[in-house]
Amino acid sequence: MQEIVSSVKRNYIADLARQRKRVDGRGLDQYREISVEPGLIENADGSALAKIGNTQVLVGVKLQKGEPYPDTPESGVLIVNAELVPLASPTFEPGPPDENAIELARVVDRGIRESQAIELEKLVITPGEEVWIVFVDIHVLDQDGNLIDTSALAAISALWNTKPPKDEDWKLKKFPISKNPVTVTTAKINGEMMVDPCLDEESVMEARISMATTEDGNICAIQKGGSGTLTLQDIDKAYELAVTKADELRKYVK
Amino acid sequence: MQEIVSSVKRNYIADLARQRKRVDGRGLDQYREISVEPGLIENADGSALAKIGNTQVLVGVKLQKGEPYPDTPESGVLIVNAELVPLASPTFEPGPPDENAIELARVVDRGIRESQAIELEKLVITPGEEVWIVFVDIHVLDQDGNLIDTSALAAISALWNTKPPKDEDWKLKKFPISKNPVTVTTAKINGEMMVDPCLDEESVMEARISMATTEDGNICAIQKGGSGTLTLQDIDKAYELAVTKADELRKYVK
Amino acid sequence: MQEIVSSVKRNYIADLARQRKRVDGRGLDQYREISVEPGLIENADGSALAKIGNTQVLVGVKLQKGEPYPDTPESGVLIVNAELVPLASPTFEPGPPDENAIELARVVDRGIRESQAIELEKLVITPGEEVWIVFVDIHVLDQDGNLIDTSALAAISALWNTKPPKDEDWKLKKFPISKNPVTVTTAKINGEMMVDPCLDEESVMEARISMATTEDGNICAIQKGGSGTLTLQDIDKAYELAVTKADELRKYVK
Amino acid sequence: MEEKPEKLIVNGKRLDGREPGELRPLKIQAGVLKRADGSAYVELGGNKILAAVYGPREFHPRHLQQPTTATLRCRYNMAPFSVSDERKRPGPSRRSIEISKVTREALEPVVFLEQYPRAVIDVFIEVLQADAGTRTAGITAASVAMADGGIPMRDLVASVAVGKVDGTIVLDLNKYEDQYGEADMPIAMLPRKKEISLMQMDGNFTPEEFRQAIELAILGCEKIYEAQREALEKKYSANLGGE
Amino acid sequence: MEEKPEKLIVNGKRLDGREPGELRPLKIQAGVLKRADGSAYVELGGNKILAAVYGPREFHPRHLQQPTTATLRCRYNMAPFSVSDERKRPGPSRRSIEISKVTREALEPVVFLEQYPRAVIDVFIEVLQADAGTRTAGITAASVAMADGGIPMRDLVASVAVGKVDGTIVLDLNKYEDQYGEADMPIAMLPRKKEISLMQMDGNFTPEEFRQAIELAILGCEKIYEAQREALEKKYSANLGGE
Amino acid sequence: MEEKPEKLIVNGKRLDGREPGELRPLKIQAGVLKRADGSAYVELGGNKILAAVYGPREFHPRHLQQPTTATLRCRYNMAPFSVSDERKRPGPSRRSIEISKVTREALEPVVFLEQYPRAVIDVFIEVLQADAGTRTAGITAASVAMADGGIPMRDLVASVAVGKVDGTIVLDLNKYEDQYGEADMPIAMLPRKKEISLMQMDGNFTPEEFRQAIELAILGCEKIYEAQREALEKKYSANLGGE
Repeated sequence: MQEIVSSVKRNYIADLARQRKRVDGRGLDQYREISVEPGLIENADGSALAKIGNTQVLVGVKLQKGEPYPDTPESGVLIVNAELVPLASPTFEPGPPDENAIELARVVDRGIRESQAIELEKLVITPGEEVWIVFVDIHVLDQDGNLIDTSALAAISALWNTKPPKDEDWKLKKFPISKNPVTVTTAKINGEMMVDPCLDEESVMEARISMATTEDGNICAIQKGGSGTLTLQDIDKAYELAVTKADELRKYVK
Repeated sequence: MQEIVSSVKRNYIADLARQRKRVDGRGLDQYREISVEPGLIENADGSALAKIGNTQVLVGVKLQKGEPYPDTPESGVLIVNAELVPLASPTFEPGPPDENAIELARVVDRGIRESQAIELEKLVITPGEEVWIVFVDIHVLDQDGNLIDTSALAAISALWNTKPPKDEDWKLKKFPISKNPVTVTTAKINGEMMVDPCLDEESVMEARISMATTEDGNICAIQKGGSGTLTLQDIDKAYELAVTKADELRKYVK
Repeated sequence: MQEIVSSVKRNYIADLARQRKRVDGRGLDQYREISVEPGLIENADGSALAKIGNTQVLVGVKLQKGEPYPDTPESGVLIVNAELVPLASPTFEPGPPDENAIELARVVDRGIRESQAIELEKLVITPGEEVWIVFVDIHVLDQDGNLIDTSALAAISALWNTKPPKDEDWKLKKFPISKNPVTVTTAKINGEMMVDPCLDEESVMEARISMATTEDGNICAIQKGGSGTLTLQDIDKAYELAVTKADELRKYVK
Repeated sequence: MEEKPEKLIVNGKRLDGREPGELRPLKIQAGVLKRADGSAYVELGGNKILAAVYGPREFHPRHLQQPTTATLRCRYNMAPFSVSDERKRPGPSRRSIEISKVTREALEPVVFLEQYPRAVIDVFIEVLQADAGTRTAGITAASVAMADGGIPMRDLVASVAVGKVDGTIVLDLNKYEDQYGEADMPIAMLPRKKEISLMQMDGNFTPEEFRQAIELAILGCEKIYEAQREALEKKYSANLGGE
Repeated sequence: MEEKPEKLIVNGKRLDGREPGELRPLKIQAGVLKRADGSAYVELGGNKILAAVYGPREFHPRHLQQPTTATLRCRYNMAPFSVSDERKRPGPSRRSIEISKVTREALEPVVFLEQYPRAVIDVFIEVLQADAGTRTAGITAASVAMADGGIPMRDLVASVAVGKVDGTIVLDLNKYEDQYGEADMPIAMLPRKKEISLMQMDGNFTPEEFRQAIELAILGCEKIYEAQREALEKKYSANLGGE
Repeated sequence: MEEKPEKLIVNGKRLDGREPGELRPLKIQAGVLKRADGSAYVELGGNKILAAVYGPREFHPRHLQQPTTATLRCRYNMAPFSVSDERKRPGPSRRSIEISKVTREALEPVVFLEQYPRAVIDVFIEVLQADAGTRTAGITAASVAMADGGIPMRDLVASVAVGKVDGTIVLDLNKYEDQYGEADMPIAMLPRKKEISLMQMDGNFTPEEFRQAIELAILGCEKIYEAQREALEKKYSANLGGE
């Protein structure tokens, strides 16, 4: 995700930040345009294409039978995977997931898992032997910044879009999803905290912090990124933004 | 397989082609010397060493028990693999099969599979559970051009050489092979179509087209290669050569 | 393990060798200081940290249930693996084991296996189906020369330290180890044979020969290394040193 | 995949209602991605395919650079959720590596590679949903993406499969026809000169069927070509209007 | 892993006898390896962790060099025998790759990377025995190893996890608390400026719990920091005495 | 593999009729491949082994070049169908990586590497059929291939295994002896100076057996050496006659 940035661009964006302004004219607490299109992929059990600004992420969900983890014999399995395919950015390379793809998948995974959005205990066929595996595949199509929020939004939307598979071992009426966690990423540029960094902002930010919250305002997952630091005030600010913007994002789910 | 060619060589071969001549004096419809030696590898269930000119390919067949593919529970399994080991050419590199090795294996595979040369449905032990897997391993020993025809010839010869394995689960009298598909490759150089390109010719050809045909003159597999194009006349010519030369090649099988 | 050596260092060490002297003042038949600390890793079933001079190797043993090899259905399985983690030397690279790591693991493996130190036939749970697998993991922490002897010493010490796992399928009173093979490596520098080469000596040696012997003075494994040759006299000398120094090393086991 | 239907052609019509020489519903859009230098989206029946082009750009590592020409690289990839059966494991398969190679060879003849010595042009094809004929739809998409990205080209490349089903030569096989038919022949063509840049085949063709299939493929490619040009014109006129 | 205990906090004390705000026994040693340029060994409860630093050194391949700054690389790795359950297969896992990334980002803010343009500094963390909290103990060790190796630094980085167990906010989770607790939040801090360079969290925190947890983490990091400085002083005075 | 025979030596003869100090039937041919710079084919009992040499040639990537000497690389590889039991998966195994290393170290002492600074010489050994003793037969073949390719050499390298079977020291173990014998010791020798360049061993030797085995190995290598020289002379005279 690293892009080499000219110092001109760096100074320009930092100067704007000092004036609490942004390259595309947004307020510090303002997302770019958001849209979610569920059900695009009929071959998947659930899917959604989420766009935040020019960033586009397609998520597909596949339900398959398999073995449970040995330490959770009475629970279905959630597997989140992310592919940063080179179609989406000149800096993405073909090959196995690099640290950015792995971090992205794991951050999205934790938002879903820790909020207990999916009732995994309902996805057992034979305890200890056979369970449903929920594959959540994040396919990034156009990378213009803030992949974490876009991917988390596409993932939870795809899960809400998931239909029961045609299989006699499936006994539930619907796919057991019950919560609606969303993730809000705040970037720090020149000391200022701003939500939903676009790619240019990401290329100059000191750090970012992503917080997944549930409807009750509780936090279920956090990930700080970037090679700078955050003060305690920064973290407070990020939490405040996470809760208020989550309500806004949550409307796009389903 | 790409070799950098001096423009001198390129012009020389192209000029010859315009006069309907070739570097080694052959006619456009003439193969180099062909030989097939079956049974060289006693440790294999079947084997054959095929030579076309200086090109040498050794194919070994191994029969092993294993699971059928889920979508063909009542059929044995055919697996064709090719290794372009670096012993055979200064341009081959150690490592997993590259696109040339994979294409070679898949083209040979299709010639055998689509002609239904092997009666795979006879290679079932327990339907849906256990079948015979036919491993056809293409081991290229000396690469002087036209690997596709040499490999296809070695493969079908090795299959005709295959003996029943010593195993109580084997119930057939012989290895169930019944057809004799052969593959003929025609190269286009300076607009002229000529069979069995040698390495020098491959290095300058515009395109090649390989056609596998069975005894009845029907086509069971085609693969065009190279970064040039073929006209409809070129394809007609290639088909005509494929059928007439196939009869000649077929005599070397067994 | 290759390090580029200045010709100054090379000449200095070679000159010393001609005078039957060594860089650190030892005699040709003298090891550096040796210590063994067993039981350091409580999470492992057995472990030992061995030091020879500054070289440090930690070995952990894990016992796990698994399938026997098809050709030895009535025998447990021994698997020795070595990781040359980049923490231990500026020349070690992250990634899968290279030829040096693989050779190290296989030489240590042969010393244990061929001496029949572990009574593998006692490690069967259900013949042909389930046996105990003995994982011996060599983790090199500080590479200052003679990894083979240090690793072999740590490995046999860790095996003697191995306790029965808490598992109802384990029926033996103790881990079935009964022999005490040790490996002595002798390096040839400027024609002189000397035990326990340190890193500087390894970087200039012509060849090395490692011999594993059991208490009765019999040889159970040999490995010559390096790109030079050994005369028959060199080999005689190496054997003599292997037997006398083995008695010394063996005292550190347990 | 479900049971094999008893017949694939009933009263001269195919199971999805098409005539033998009819394409599935086709939609092509140019310029659908922001980061790529050129891009296109193709829907053909249930196929949903994105193609993007990057370049000409500097080629690393340097020792792979070709001194007198640009290098074209193609990567055909399927999303894990794109198939109707089991999730596809991410990463290249033997099949996708072969398709990437023949795709590159299908596109190379139209690109003026000699204009950019030492450079590389990358073509990425992502199959978001697969429904038989992904390789030909991918080539169709890639060629529009290249034009959208301003890569200098002699012509577009139009691509479609033909095959044999219940003994009838048909255009643009669907999933059942691909699975249960008797022959499948993907073809790519340079429409202006009627030259073939991709030809693969497996199954069984008599000589007459083979010739009939090629002729039908040419007609099919001409229809594809028309849709490709429309998509590009739409994009250009939108750009002229919009900017 | 054994059965879940009924309660993790009994009479205000944790199962291992600690107060909620108490660290496990901690031991830090600097300069424990010969070949590395700097090294440290940390024991925290049952964790046994080695860290080593190599560099600044030349960065190969050259095209990865950064013209105005050194590159910091971190590799977190677990020995196959380090875990109490099944042997861990050697080689990086998705978990260890993520930990390596956040470890690097936790350490980068303190290193004067701009002093060594084009160079690379490598930090290697080997978990010899794992007992919950390996990533934070690894960062603690790495920061001492860097200081031991003479890497110019603004400050040390002290790191520890906090969490929620039976509804109580606790410092430095042990294995049971990590497994059965309600939240886990690893934090790394630059103690002088009280700035956060690592923060991850999973579980469930109310806003109040979250703030309380951060405060406890700060206290914990300060204790860690003290032990780090002692270890370095001991090493320096030993060196002064010994050489 | 079949059942273990009750005895491996009966009336002083081995199961295949050989005396303890006798080689299996041996055939060596030089110059059997067109593309390679040098090549050789060896049959020893059921072993069928090809070796080829490429180089000295330019060494890529450049940073691996050695400024004062050529680099020798060796790759020992088994064809998937070469073994009598299950098909061998293609690609290097731990065993083949170790054999490649000791093969290189067995050959290095005879090559005048210093004549080609910065260059690389590649030796490829392909086991087409395996029948015990492939590594030593491979070294024997490689050394003939190098001579055939005109690589400047001090001497040939002759290689063979010795072992202990039913308490008897024997030359050139066959498959049963390798499987059921008590010791196996592959050796490679520079015949002129009687120096050892490869020695490995596993099993159990008393000191006396060990010395006896070495002596037998020397005799064996001398026979191999003779056959190597004959093969090269035959090739040279054929060349003189033929060209």
